[in-house]
Amino acid sequence: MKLRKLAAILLSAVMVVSMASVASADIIGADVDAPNTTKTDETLVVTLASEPSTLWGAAAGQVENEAEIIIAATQDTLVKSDKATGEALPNLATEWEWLDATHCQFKLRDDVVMNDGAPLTADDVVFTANVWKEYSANNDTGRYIAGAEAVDEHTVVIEFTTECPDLVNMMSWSNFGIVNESGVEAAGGIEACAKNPIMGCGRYIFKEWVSGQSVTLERNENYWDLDYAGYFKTIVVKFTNDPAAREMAIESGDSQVAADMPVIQATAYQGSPNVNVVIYDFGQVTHLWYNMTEGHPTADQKVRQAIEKAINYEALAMVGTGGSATQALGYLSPSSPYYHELYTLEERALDIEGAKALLAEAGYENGLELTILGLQDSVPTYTVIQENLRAIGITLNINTPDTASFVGDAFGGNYDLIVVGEWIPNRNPSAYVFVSEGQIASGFVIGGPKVTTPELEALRQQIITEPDNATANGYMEELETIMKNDTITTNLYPELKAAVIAKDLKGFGTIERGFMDITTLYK
Amino acid sequence: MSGNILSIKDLVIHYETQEEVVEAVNKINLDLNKGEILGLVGETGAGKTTTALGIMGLLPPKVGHVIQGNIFLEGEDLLKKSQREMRSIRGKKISMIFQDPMTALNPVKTVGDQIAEVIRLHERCSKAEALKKAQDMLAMVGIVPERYKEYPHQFSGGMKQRIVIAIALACEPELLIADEPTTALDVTIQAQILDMMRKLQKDKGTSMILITHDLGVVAEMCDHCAVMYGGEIVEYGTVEQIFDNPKHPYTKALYRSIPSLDQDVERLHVIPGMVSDPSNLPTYCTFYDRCEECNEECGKHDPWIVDIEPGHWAKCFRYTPEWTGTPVADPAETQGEGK
Amino acid sequence: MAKMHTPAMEKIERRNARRKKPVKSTPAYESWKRFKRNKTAMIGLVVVCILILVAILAPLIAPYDYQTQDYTAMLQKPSGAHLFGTDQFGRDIFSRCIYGARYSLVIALFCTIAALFSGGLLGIIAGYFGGKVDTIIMRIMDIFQSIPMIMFAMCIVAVLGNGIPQLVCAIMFASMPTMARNNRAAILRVRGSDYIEASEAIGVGQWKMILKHMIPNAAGIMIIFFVGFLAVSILMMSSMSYIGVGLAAPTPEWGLILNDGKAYMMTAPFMMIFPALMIMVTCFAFNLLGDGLRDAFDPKMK
Amino acid sequence: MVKYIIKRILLLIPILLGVSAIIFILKTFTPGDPARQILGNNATQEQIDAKRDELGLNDPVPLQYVRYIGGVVTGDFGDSYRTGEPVLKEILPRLGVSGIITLGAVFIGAVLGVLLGILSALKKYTWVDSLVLVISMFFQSVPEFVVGLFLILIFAVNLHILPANGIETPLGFIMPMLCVGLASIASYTRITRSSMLEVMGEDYIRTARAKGQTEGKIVYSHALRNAIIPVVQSIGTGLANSIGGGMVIETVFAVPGVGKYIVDSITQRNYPSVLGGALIIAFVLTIINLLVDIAFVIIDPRLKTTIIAGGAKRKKAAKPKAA
Repeated sequence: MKLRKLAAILLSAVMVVSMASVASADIIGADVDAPNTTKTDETLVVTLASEPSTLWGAAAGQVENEAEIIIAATQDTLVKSDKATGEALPNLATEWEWLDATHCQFKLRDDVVMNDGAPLTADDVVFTANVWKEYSANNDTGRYIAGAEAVDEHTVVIEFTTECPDLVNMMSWSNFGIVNESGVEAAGGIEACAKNPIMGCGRYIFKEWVSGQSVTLERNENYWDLDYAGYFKTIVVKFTNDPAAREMAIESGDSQVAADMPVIQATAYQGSPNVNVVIYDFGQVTHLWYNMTEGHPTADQKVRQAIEKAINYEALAMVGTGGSATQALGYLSPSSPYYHELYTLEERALDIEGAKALLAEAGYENGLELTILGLQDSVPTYTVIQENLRAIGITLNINTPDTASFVGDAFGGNYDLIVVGEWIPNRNPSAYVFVSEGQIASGFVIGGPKVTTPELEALRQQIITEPDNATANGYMEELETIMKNDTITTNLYPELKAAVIAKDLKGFGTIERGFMDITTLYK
Repeated sequence: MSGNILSIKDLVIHYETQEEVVEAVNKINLDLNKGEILGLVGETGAGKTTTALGIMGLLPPKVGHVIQGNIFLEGEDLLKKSQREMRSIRGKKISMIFQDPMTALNPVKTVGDQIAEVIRLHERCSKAEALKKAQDMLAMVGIVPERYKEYPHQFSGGMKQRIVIAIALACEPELLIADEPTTALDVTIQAQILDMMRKLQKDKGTSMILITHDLGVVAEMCDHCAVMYGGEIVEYGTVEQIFDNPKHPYTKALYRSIPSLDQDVERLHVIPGMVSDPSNLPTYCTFYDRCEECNEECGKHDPWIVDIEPGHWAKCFRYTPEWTGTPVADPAETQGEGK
Repeated sequence: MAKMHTPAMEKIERRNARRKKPVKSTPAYESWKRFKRNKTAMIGLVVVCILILVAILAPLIAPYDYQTQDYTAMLQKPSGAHLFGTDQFGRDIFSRCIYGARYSLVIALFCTIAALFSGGLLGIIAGYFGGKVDTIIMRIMDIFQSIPMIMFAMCIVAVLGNGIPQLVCAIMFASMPTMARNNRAAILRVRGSDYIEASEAIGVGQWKMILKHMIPNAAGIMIIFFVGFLAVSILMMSSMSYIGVGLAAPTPEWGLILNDGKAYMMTAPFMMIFPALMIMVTCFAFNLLGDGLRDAFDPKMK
Repeated sequence: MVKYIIKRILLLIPILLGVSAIIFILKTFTPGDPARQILGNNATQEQIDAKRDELGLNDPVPLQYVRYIGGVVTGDFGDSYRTGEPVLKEILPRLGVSGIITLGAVFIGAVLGVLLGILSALKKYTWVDSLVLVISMFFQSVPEFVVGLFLILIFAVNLHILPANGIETPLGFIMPMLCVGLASIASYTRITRSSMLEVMGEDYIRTARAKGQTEGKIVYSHALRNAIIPVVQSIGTGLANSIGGGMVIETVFAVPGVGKYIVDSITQRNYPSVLGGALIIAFVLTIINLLVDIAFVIIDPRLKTTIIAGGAKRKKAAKPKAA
């Protein structure tokens, strides 16, 4: 008996330790605190999930989340975007106007000094635009840039490849950071900048990158925007894969911010008294897409409707957002200016019998086997869908391979179902990418139905090129209604992002796509 | 008591395990005079080694128990001594040689270190002095001193036994117990070792107990001889008395089983029956079942020690005055028809 | 019947009087007697038997089905209704752990059998034939040892997807070097003994030699590795689920439940503690059993 | 001695060839295209094909293999697809980190294991023996990452004495070492215990007792030196396993070790790094096995005379012995 008693004592001791820290803490959204005003010599430690392969995405044709978070702090963009309305706000460019459908002229500020001391001139913007065009031709950074030319010292005209009034807003994305040629040469040329991005005129300057361990940034003392004050003198960005370990680093005081935490896990940490959990909406809704290419049972609309009737949307939202949000009734997030409520709660009610009947009509009385493709972190939501479909006789196999195989399968359409979100902050050319004929043809769309209709494509073009927002909004509603009626996709729940920050930290802000802004934090 | 260095009084040793109790040594009495060699003879399982281990205090812990009796070494009873005192005696006053030289030395330490170890344990001297003395001991036992740095596996069986002897005699002990020192060696090496032991014994005047089952070795080496059977000493006397005038039936049977060169016999003489099981010894004479000269008396109670001639006694009723005696058949003819 | 009566003798006589059947002494019985005396080993054996029973009777014992989700009872603390509490989908962890016994033990058994036949067999062949065959096999084992286990697992899962056969295959490759080395040592220890030379002398064929003589004698040591490896394979399974190459979602394997619970370590520790406890108890029992068998079977341990 | 070492080093070549061959075979079966991983998700097909040609991925596998081995022989392990840095430059610092953790862990495991093993051997079949068994078995029965997370919970979160993860300060090494070390105690204890029991029954222990040697010295200077030999062997295997296998611990404690580097490279289909990592581990393994054998020879003189001295010693021993 000694043995069992010993084991029991040991384990109860451990449980007591972890139970002691259970207490409730409220959810804090992002971008709610007032901007910082004081400067100190303190150091901020931020832990991200994984180490990027390069820090200057624009020159490597890569778009890696961690790289964007870091480069957003070290480079500044022509325009900033207003989170609420999605409108472009002046930043390095004071004003801008469309000369014609594809040419836009920007007026630059004359008081901006680059990191290497040289003033910001139109030539710098031309140089940077050429880098986008040349090195990022196949992703959103370079795809729509045709060229740029300097009109005078502080005026530049950027030529775009397609007609799209909202392209200006795209200039606010962190990949569009402006650099100067002398700064890039000082850093050792375009290739070397991936490891040593000291060029730019952002709020912080890149200091050092120890491979496998950390990236260090230091405050840019002569930053042009005088009413911005960086609270922390140094920011150290570290990389820890295991979310639980990231969170504990904060509790032990080794780091202040654990970025991109899985939402479910973040809600669990709300109970801990010495951390704050920030859970926020960034305007993206998670959609369940059906592979509609023939040979897949989901090509038959009855099967898709049966699935739509079997899913318990409230439970899915509960699990997907850790209880912080309810199901999504539209294609876009309610916070988006172009939000349309497509569903009523009755339409979304659970209807097991109806679903079974539809399956029978489609010829699958004695059940059906489907596979759903996803990454490791989508397993919880997939387990709910799996259980819901089991009730109507569909066995759903969950296939969560590693990233490389996932990307291969997602491009190749090697799935029946897939859950993917789409971020549409404004009417940029890559809106509604899953039903875009061009994108599907290029074969580089992660998920989606893999087929589209000319009608949807025409509507898309109108949305992108229509200067007047209200008319465009009508077209968007039309497009989303078609998608609802043909059950091309099923909106599930608003995708949330979460971070765990130290108790005394305030000013948690975000840049595009909900990535965190590491320059606005203060105590 | 004056002349003798060791005397054992009524010693009883048992091995107690979960399943059984083995009565290894049953009330033996022994005396050993200074400078003499006592031969301890008997079949395997007669309790020879247990007696030796009892003297050395090396009985296996938790299993070997001295039930009663005492062992006087120069007047002091070893059984009363504490572990620490016994350690100072072992190797200094008494030392022991074991049977199998192949495994008696530590394979990973040099020969010189293993000899020097016993010297440094018992004499205050530096490591260098101890090694020097170890080299002398090697020379004494007939091994090239320079080889003290080598390891046991580089020596032959006979050489290893010499090293073990060197270790035993390093601190010039008063009493040396040799437990079948030459059994594991072939005959030629056996003679060399025995000569050397006798020469060393004569020079140093160490008294010695030689445990063996080889009567030839006893005849050649020993002054006195004690025959053991079933944990008891059944006959004791000088070697001449035992060899010329053996009295106890077991001793006589032992001599008969020595193959003689001049007689051509189809079958060697064998003592009938089996050695009695030490965990189930009879209360009467242990040899009764195999004895050819016994009567009902022997089967009832345990015989006591009977003096046959000064210095020579046997543990058998035959030599007691009351012996009514059955016809004394000449042991030579009665071939194996015993009780 | 003894020369002298001592208290120890009385104790034994009293015990023998109570013993009804005669004391037989075959080697197996001898080992069983020694095994019985070893308390920790007995605890191990008892726990293992309980676990096997639990695995077999899982559907009867488990109060709920391991798959049904109850969205009203998410993340509930251990209570009367849910002994081990519920996970983030409202599934009863106690039932999942009970069903988990079935998966974990069965997979562990398959992994061990696979490892024994792959690595073990190679080890036996290397041990018996020695010489060039031995060096070749051992060098191949060195090669396998330097390729990290996780790489096998990932490649196999990447090619064949998550599933039990893939997991067993991965663990088999990963454990081949250690299994081979252990079995080779077991055979070498037996190889040198006289009865092997004796049977070689009378012309016993090589394969017959291995099957009839070597394996039964080395069986004792092999059983020890077999039981020991059961514990190792359960731990390997949980590490592989940690890296994401373990089993597919709904399977209630302990390693998988443990990993789901890792996210809730701070606020719902029971989700992690009970599967960890199940793994610990099982591995504990297997290790104790293995250790007890080693003492019982190892000839030198007399 | 040198001849023996050279023979062992030469043995390394077939192993390295074997390891790279196996990985090349595994590579061809694994889905996911390295070129796409390098160029990112939205690279066009032409770019991907151009990249594959540039990297020679379209050549027949044997040709790629020969070219790779050619490079390795000249010390050029190729560049990592992901960062473009030479693979060696990325692996060596990580090898240092893994090495430190492994050495520390094996030290903790071996020292504690041997001490506990001796203790339980001397106190065989008593409560001490089973208590030691239970304690040492405890850490071997719990998955590594659970022990790791609980260590962080206790030492970093609640007691704030050790950093939760990362190795900026040397303190960061303590917990990973502890985690791996504690898990290996059980095997070292068991091996020491059984070999001690065996050695304590030998005759030379009885000879030592007959010399009047104290029990303590007998255990440490006589018995332990003989009993340590199987322990050294298992230390060798322990070192070998944890150098490459530290993936789980390196993830929990965010330590840039070799194990994690290789596994990350596999996920990113970064084959030069995978090959480089596996070859380095194979190289380190052979060196470790060689060192273990040398340690054997130093500890056990019986081997010294047969292996090292070879000719020299035998000639001298054959000199006629004194009468």
